[in-house]
Amino acid sequence: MKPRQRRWVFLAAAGGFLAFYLWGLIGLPGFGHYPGPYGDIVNAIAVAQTHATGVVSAVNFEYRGFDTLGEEFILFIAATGVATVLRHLRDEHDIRVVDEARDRQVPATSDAIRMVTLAFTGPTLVVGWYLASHAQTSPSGGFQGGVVLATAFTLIYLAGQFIAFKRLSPIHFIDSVEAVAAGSFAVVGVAALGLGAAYLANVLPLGSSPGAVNSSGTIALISFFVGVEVSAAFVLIIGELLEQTLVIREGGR
Amino acid sequence: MSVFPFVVVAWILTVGLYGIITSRHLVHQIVCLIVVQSSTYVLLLGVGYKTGAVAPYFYDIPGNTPAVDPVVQALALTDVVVEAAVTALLVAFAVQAHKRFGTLDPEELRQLQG
Amino acid sequence: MSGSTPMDALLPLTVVVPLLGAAGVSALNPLFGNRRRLLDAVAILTAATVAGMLIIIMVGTAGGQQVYWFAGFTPSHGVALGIDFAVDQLNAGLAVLAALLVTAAMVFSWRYFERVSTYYHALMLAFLAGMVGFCLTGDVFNLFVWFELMGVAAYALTAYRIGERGPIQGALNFAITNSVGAYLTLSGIALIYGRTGALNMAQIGQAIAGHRPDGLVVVAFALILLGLLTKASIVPFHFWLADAHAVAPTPVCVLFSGVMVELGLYGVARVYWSMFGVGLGHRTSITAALSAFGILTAIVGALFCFRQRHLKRLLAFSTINHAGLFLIGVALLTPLGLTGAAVYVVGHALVKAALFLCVGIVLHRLGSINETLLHGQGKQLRITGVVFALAALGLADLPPFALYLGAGWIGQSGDTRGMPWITVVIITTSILVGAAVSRVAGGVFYGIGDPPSEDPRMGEEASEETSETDEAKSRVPLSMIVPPAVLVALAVVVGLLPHLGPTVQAGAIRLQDQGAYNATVLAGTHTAHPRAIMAVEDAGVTVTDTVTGAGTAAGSLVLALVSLYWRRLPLLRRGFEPGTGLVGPIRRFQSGVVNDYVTWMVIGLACFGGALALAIR
Amino acid sequence: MPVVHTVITPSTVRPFWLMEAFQVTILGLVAAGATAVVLTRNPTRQVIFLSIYGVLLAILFMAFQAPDVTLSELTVGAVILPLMLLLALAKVRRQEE
Repeated sequence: MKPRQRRWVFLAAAGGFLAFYLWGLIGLPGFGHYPGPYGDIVNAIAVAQTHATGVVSAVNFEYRGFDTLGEEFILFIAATGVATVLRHLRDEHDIRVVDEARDRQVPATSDAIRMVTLAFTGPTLVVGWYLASHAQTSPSGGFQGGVVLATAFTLIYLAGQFIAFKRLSPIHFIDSVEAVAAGSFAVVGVAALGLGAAYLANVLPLGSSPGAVNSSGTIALISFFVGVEVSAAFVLIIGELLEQTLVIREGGR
Repeated sequence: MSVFPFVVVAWILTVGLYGIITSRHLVHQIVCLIVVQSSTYVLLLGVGYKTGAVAPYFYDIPGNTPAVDPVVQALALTDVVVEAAVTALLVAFAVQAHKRFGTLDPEELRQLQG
Repeated sequence: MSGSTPMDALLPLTVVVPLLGAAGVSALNPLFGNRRRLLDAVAILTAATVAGMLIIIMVGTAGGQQVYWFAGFTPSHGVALGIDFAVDQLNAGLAVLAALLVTAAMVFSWRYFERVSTYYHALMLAFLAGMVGFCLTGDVFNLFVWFELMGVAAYALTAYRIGERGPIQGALNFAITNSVGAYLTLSGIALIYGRTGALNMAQIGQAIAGHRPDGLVVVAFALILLGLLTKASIVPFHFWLADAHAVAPTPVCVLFSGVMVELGLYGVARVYWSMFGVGLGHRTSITAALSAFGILTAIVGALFCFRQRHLKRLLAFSTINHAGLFLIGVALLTPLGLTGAAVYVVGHALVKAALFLCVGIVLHRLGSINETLLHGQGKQLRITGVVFALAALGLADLPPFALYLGAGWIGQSGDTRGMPWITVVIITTSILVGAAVSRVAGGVFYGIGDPPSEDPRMGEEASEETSETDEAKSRVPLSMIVPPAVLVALAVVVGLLPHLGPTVQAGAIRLQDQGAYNATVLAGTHTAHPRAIMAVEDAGVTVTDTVTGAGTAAGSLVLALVSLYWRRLPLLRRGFEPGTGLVGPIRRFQSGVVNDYVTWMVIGLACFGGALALAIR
Repeated sequence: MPVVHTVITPSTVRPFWLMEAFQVTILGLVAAGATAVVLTRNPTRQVIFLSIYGVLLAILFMAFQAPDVTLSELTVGAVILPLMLLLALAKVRRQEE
């Protein structure tokens, strides 16, 4: 189809689609009228059952923990896929990383920016760590924490320290860390099996009172592994993409 | 108000699809796919919203306070991860496509046909 | 927390073991990096272990459905709090098929790839985990999660050979179309959640049964189906398939054609019978709408297949043809139709996998995939030729390969639902597809007749197809020829199994009984099902089926010979070649531009939705 | 666009009225933002718009009482995704030089 033609064909079909979709959407109970029962029941029982005051984390890491296992592996496999697709072929040469950093076309990072971004790295790490380790209490969790941790590593790059970034994140090592973290999540579930409980059952002590940092058993543990996995995955993905901007000469087509 | 959020959902989805089919740049197309997916977050969270209810965190509020549905929020979180994963992979494809084809225009990628 | 028996513990492990395998090989990449054989062995062993566990589970489900609640959250008062696996014979069987094909593909890869990192193995194992999870889950959002894991692994595997242009474009088209489909599926899931407040399929089914179906239910059904039909490559959502198959590494193609596409159709069946069947009603309209898509798919796939010169594309279009036939079997909404589809899927997977592996051997030895160039070149590949020819005949429904049973049962079921012309569609499209594949068998491996005319555009594309391996071996390694031979033999074994019909039909009856599914999942009560009553007493294999199957195969052979000897036939119109008229449309529709593909998806969705809306108001 | 009507039920008294007005406003902004992102054809500018769109979505999720998703959307939608896309664009530009 030619672009113009396609646009008109699409607009006609999309009109039909939009009408159809809206026909379904107006059948919803109306905004603000969540009908339940799933969410209401979880809200009612989660705190007592799991000792986690953040019910979203309780759902993510316990009631629907198996979804999260799949989700972590989606991210893990995406990172593996990125590494696969961006791997270097024999006919591609990259000039040494050391040369590269000097050769970059961006204007040299000013000392002020360098100072500011490096100064931000520490707090970012702290925030990320806090988020990843407080899934059970407040609106946070391994995923958000992991992303923030990965951002901290990226700040090091923004400060113009690509070499430091490289040194902190050698691909194979990060890949291993990511795999170990993702695997540990799966192993937590297997441990429950070994104790005769169901897969991913919360077999750890739930802690004294809801809301404490050491409460909620496996929720906190899984959240921690997710945090490590997510931050490693993003560091890997961004590292691979960064490295691409450095590959100068390609062979082949 | 009762259907307005859902009309917005349908609009975001359709606009995103329009962007995909008219796109002449792979990065643009990937961004349009992100827009398509963002309609699902709004739909999920819109479906689980309760007027006047609080966020499902019972750290400093009594357990019987009406709270919005935590399940859709967990689903939306999963959805965000899926988005990040798929986008990462697509960006890698786009980088590789530019290396091999020298262009990012989907209309110009004509290796496969028939 | 429910107590669990060792048997129960196997259920989660079928997904967790391949996931741990994927994580394990990546975590130990310094160890595996230089020890290829160790890596291969671990991957093969993992896949085989999963296959073994699934076979035990499948045998265990003969007495009834197995339900497993993750984290021990059994439902109370009909409300599911957690995620469940609900396993019956059919979905366990499909998972077994997936695990067996992954094992075969990994064995084939033993000598096929010369340099692979741990990435390939991690991707394949995660792909397996996604497929098994998709088969077994009883939760609709969990279905989406495994669907995405399967998708992400499949996109990356398609682009595996990054040194060429084709794989990148194929992966892009694959990823973008399937992601659009997946997000629409997710929208449908969110819609139905907004109505029922449930994600468990049984609970959703119970919630919407007993009400008149309204817009929301119909739209949710259509949207959820869209992603599944895209994966199942149903016209007009099928365009990605030929592109992805043409470029993916051969062992990966085996999985794409053998199970991934079929999983999409399983998803359609699961979503219909566990969630929407009772609530939607209007069986006749749904049969009409879905079988219309199925027939269109079967015809388009068969015609495009016959015209192809690119071997992998030819097989890909043959898969599209079969996906259409399977959809017809599901769309009939009868136990016999579903039985036929299930047996057809198994037979097709084994035979098609063997065909792809043989093409892989051809590519490995002869360095080309262009039928015209390869004409007569494959004579030295004796065993490969025999395996390929047998598989081609099997694909053309020759008894005793299992496929003829599936075709026959779908046809019979069509008769009982007043659609006798379904048999006609099955026979004609099977003859076309069988003829195309037999033509390759006769031409490439035995040099019969003349080389088919060159298709310039396809020649150009195929010429870029370099060998996927480093050096051509002087002879075909055992690890490459044994898997296809075993798979073809298995297709015969399945076709000769006693009681195959009644057993599979018992599974089909169970899968289609929504009330019993709900009771088992939500309340843990088991329903005794009648043993299958086949249309005919003697295990369901009729003389008609056998004769029809043999006739189809004979028809394919005749048509193949005609097309090979076309230029020597005394015909009135010289210079005319069968199928030449198709080149234009193929080129126009299969444009390779993803923008077009997404446009077709929206058109298809608007048509499907419109048809459903008119039928169910 | 259909008529926007506010449902006044016993549960939606005063304070939620304000909340609803806020939600409608931000929903409108999100719809406009999505349109702007799609219609911006210059990829670099589009990525900036995507980042802004991510922030708008995050605010919307806050208004929907989903602080968890807000955090994720902020970190992923407004930071990580634009960063990945910008890196890809940088790579492409280097190649074209």
